[in-house]
Amino acid sequence: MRDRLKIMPLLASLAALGIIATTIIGLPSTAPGLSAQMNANAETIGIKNVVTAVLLDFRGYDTLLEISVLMLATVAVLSLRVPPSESRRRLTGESGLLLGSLTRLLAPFMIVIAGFLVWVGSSGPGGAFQAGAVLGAGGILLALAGYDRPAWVRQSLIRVALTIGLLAFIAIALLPILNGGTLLEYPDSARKTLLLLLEGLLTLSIGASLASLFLASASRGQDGGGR
Amino acid sequence: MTVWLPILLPTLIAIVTFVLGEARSHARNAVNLIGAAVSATIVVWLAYGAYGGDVVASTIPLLSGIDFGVHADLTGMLFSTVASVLWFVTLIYAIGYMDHARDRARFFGFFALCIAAANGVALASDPISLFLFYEILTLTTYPLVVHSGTAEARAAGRKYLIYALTGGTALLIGVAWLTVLAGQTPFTPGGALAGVTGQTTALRAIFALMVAGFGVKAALMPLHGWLPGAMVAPAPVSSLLHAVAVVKAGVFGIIRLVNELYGPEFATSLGAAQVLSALAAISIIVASVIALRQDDLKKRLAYSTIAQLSYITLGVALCSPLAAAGALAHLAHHAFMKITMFFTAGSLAETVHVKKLSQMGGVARRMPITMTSFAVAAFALAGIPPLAGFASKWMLGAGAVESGSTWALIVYVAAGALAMGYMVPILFASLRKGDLDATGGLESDPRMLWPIVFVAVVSIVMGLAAGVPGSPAHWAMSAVLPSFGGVMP
Amino acid sequence: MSTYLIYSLGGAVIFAIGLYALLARRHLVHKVIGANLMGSGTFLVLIGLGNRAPGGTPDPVPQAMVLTGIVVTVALTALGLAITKRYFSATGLDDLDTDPREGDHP
Amino acid sequence: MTLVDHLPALLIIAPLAGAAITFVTERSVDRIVAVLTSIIITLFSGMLLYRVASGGAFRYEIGGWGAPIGIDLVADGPAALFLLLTAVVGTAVTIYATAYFPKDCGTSYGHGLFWTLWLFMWTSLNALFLTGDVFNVYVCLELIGISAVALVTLKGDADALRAGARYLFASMLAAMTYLLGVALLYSSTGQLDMEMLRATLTPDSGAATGLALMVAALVLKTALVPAHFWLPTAHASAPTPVSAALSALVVKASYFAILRLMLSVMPPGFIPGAGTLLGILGSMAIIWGSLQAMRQTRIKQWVAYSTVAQIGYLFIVFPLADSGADVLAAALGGVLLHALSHGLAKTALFLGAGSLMDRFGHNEIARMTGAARTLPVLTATVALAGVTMMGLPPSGGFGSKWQLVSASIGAGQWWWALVLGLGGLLAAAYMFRVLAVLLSDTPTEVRPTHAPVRLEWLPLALAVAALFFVFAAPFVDSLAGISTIMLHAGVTP
Repeated sequence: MRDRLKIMPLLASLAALGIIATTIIGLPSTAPGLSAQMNANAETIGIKNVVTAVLLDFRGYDTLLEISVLMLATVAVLSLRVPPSESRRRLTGESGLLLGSLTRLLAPFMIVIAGFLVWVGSSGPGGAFQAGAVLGAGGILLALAGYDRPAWVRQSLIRVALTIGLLAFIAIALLPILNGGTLLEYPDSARKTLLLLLEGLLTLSIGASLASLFLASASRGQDGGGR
Repeated sequence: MTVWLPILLPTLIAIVTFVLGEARSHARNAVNLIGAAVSATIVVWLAYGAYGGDVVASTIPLLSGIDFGVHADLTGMLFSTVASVLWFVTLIYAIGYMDHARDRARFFGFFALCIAAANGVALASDPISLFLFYEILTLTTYPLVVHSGTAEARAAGRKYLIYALTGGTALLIGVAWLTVLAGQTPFTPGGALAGVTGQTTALRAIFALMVAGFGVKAALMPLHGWLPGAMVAPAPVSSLLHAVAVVKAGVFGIIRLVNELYGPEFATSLGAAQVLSALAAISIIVASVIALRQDDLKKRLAYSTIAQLSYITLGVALCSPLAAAGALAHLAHHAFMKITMFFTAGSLAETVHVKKLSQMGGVARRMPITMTSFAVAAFALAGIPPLAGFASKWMLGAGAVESGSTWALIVYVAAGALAMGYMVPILFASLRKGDLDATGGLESDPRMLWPIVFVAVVSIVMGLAAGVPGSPAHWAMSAVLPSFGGVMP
Repeated sequence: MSTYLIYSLGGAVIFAIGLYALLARRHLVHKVIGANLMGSGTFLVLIGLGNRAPGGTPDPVPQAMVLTGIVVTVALTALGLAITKRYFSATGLDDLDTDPREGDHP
Repeated sequence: MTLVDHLPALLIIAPLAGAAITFVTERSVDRIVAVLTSIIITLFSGMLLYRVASGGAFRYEIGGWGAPIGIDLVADGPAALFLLLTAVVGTAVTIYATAYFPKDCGTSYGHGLFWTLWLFMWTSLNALFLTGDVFNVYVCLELIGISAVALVTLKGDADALRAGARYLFASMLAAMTYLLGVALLYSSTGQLDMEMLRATLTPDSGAATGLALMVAALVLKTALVPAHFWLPTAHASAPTPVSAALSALVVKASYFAILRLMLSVMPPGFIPGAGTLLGILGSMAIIWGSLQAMRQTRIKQWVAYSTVAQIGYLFIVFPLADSGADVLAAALGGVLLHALSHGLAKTALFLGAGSLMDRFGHNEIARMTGAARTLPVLTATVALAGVTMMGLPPSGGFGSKWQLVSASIGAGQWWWALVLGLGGLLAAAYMFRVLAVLLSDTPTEVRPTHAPVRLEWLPLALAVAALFFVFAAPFVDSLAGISTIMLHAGVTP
């Protein structure tokens, strides 16, 4: 069904483009923003990758809400899925030769990469989200290749995996309040270990969330799917 | 604190009545009667205090920089006493009238709430508090107008709301505008707007808005349209609310507006009082003429009420002490006279199922006491001495002459003749022979009869005792004097 | 025409294209794609304008905002696609303009 | 730092923890956790309100970094009031939901995930009322948007999905526009904290465009006419407790952000004509929403369009903002009073309407005759809530109408007073149209209900609270004074 050109939306987007472009052009060509203060403070807490410092420490509250957004989306998609009884058809039949063997090769490699990304996050580009994305992709790949969930991975365990990151974040955020600090005020001594522990658990949760975001709505469907 | 009781006590009674529900009618009747008696005594006690000169007042902070207050001054207590006493009487009548009706708990509950709001209007110490209770009165009367739930009742309710809420909005904007100009102006005899200099156009507009707001309930033509329609409500509602509480609240608002907010001299200087008096005069004449042609008894009484209310409005608008006192006295006198007639109309409808004059043949023989009471009230209304109506009309007439506008005297005299014109045919209609069904016994249910007789007798007593302190006439005189510099010209 | 202008103006264009798609296209998935385009455009504007620090190192705050924005866009897209799929399986429709059927139930 | 100092943080963490717990635990435990969480939050909100009322507004620096680096939470008068409103309405909705959603609802109602979604929404509402950082407002808006859409589509039928989809695309459009606004604002001022922004805003910078985009996005989220298209279907097809929360709280959250941006961040007249435009749109909302409400035949659509109309009142403060401090104080007190009393009354109205639908078995207003006799409590609820909608005394609606009328006359812009007066009349028109049906005497049979009594008395309690809310006006006005808005107004002449 070809969509014909609609005038009003066209005008709206052109107007938006005009306003935004003129504003951007009007901005001064050099603007330090907050980079100076951010770099200085990142030195004091000893995290070389300033973006990770901003994400997890200075504006850690944003990240806390961000994790909540991701988990909320997962819960929302879970609430929208058709009851499992109707969608018992598995995603695909037995996997073809190429997909099966490729998955067997890639899966362990992706887990190692995810671990590396978590570790390098404090100094170079990387961190919980990037690692979580890789882990999630691995999970989806396994499901597409027809590897079913092992028996011991029950529904309740998946829910725990999904929330472990958020619960850890809440616990670590509340910790400083008990001994005199404010929310999310990491004690200098344990900052590094706390952040690493937090990033690890966040990675697990983000991976689980991204995988279930895909699998929850993909595992049923009228026409596609298995033979 | 006691000054709040006339408002809180009836509200409490209403809540208890709602909670008691439909089944326990005896308990409910007891609660209402005792409660009404207690609140009537409190009101009379406060009135006695006011007569003695100590005006009890109390305020609580309400909106940004505005206090919500009540005070028991003479003017207010007269209206509140009339409303409370007649509430007690009407309760007895209503118990008889609604003997086999449905939804009585809802009826008596909202009945009590209306009286609470009416007392609030009477006691309010400044225009904002008055407006508050005035709007609550609109809300609490609506369920009573649509009580029967029939299509006709709901249509009358809708019409009532359109008039009342539009008027309410005009009043809101007027009062808010006045508050912005002059701050919170509590009612003070002789006027409270001394502080406002200039702004004459704004003050005229505010006066017009407030007259529009009060005029709806005061049935000032052309804002009277809802009153005839509201007659579809049960008789106790028509008698207490549409002859005493609701319509008098409107007129009472105009009395406060002219005597104690703008002040008689200032209102006359603005030219506003003259316009108001013209409007009132037109209403008197037109309403009386329409009343002549009404065959339905309650509709005829409704148009008579519209005319009589404008007696009061005209009296106030003449801005002379005697006329203002006459107006306030007429507020009380008319209440007792008209309630007798509405009681009678209700009793006729309930006992012999007669609603129209054409069907009233033989009623006098069947219900002699009721009809004699009606006759007494009718003659009183027409101004026959020595009955109540004559006393207040004489003061109004004298006030008209004293204020120099003799045309008002002519209007009053003409209206008196017209009143005879629409009252006497009712009496003749009842004296005609008619084929009433002779099944029922003589007279109506005693619970309906004795209240009729009581209010008729009071109409006579008020006329005779016009000069005695404590009678409405004397009470009105002493209430109004401070607004005119405390001296009889 | 310094480099930051190229990227930020490019971002603005992408935002406008996405806005048109979200408003004009009838198919729900096209609308979701449009929303993603708007997101990418905004991120490009953010990063472009974040690159004006005198010392040459880009300002970290816009980068943090973009990371958060990406996660939020992922969440919105996932929910959008889930609703689209569920609406398709419930009514066989893939756009909001045609009314599934008349009548209504509580 | 005693417990009271940590209240802003606890008010956000408590519902967030509650949401995470309810997701992990079994369904039967969920409702207990939810009720417990709502009681704790109500307690915290009360304590915060007392602290702000007695000790004045205060900032909470998350992570101890302070404004430009970290994110600050601002607990001032309006925030504390909205938090308490959210707590009261939230607790009422939670209690109502324990009776509305069956214990073992199996796969219906989104597989019993209502509680988790509801507590996530509560988290985001509290977070938005408290945040002092414009980018953080963005994340909160998304949390609200997603949880609201998920709750709207909870029933899973075609109407709910349609309404949810339309709501989601409106949210997406608003989200992206808002973020672009933040991008332009940050690029021109280099600040994200509202107080810092106020200090560095210069009229000629690109910030005006950024802020204009942000306000436009928030106007879309608040469903101000003409951007209200998504609200009626969404609020009407959601389950009853969700509809109440959406109408009473969610639209007010994005409105609160507008209040912060327009009055606290931007000096008066920063975007020329913005205040007047919002006032005009608000007036259109009042009139258009009321006219539409008069035409509705189904009770939940009727209540939803009443929300569209009532939202208009909140925008009358903006054209009055730059007419001196005392006019602003009266107008701000007025809109806060309106937001609070409308929140209570609208919750009562939606819960009452939901119970009426449950008892009558359909949602056609015309066939709900004789309700006054058979369902007196529900009829009373609708009637009393209606009094607030109409702005008649002694309701909070009257208090706000009075203060807004006085403020507009005081500011010499008397036309807003006419709009408010007309709005009250139109509200009376659509209110009494339904009340007349409920009061009519043709009896219709009513389904017996197993539902516990709280489904009827809870809405009545809220309606009565709204009915006497005018007496809370002095308290609300004093708290309106303790706000960053008045702080700046005090500064400018």
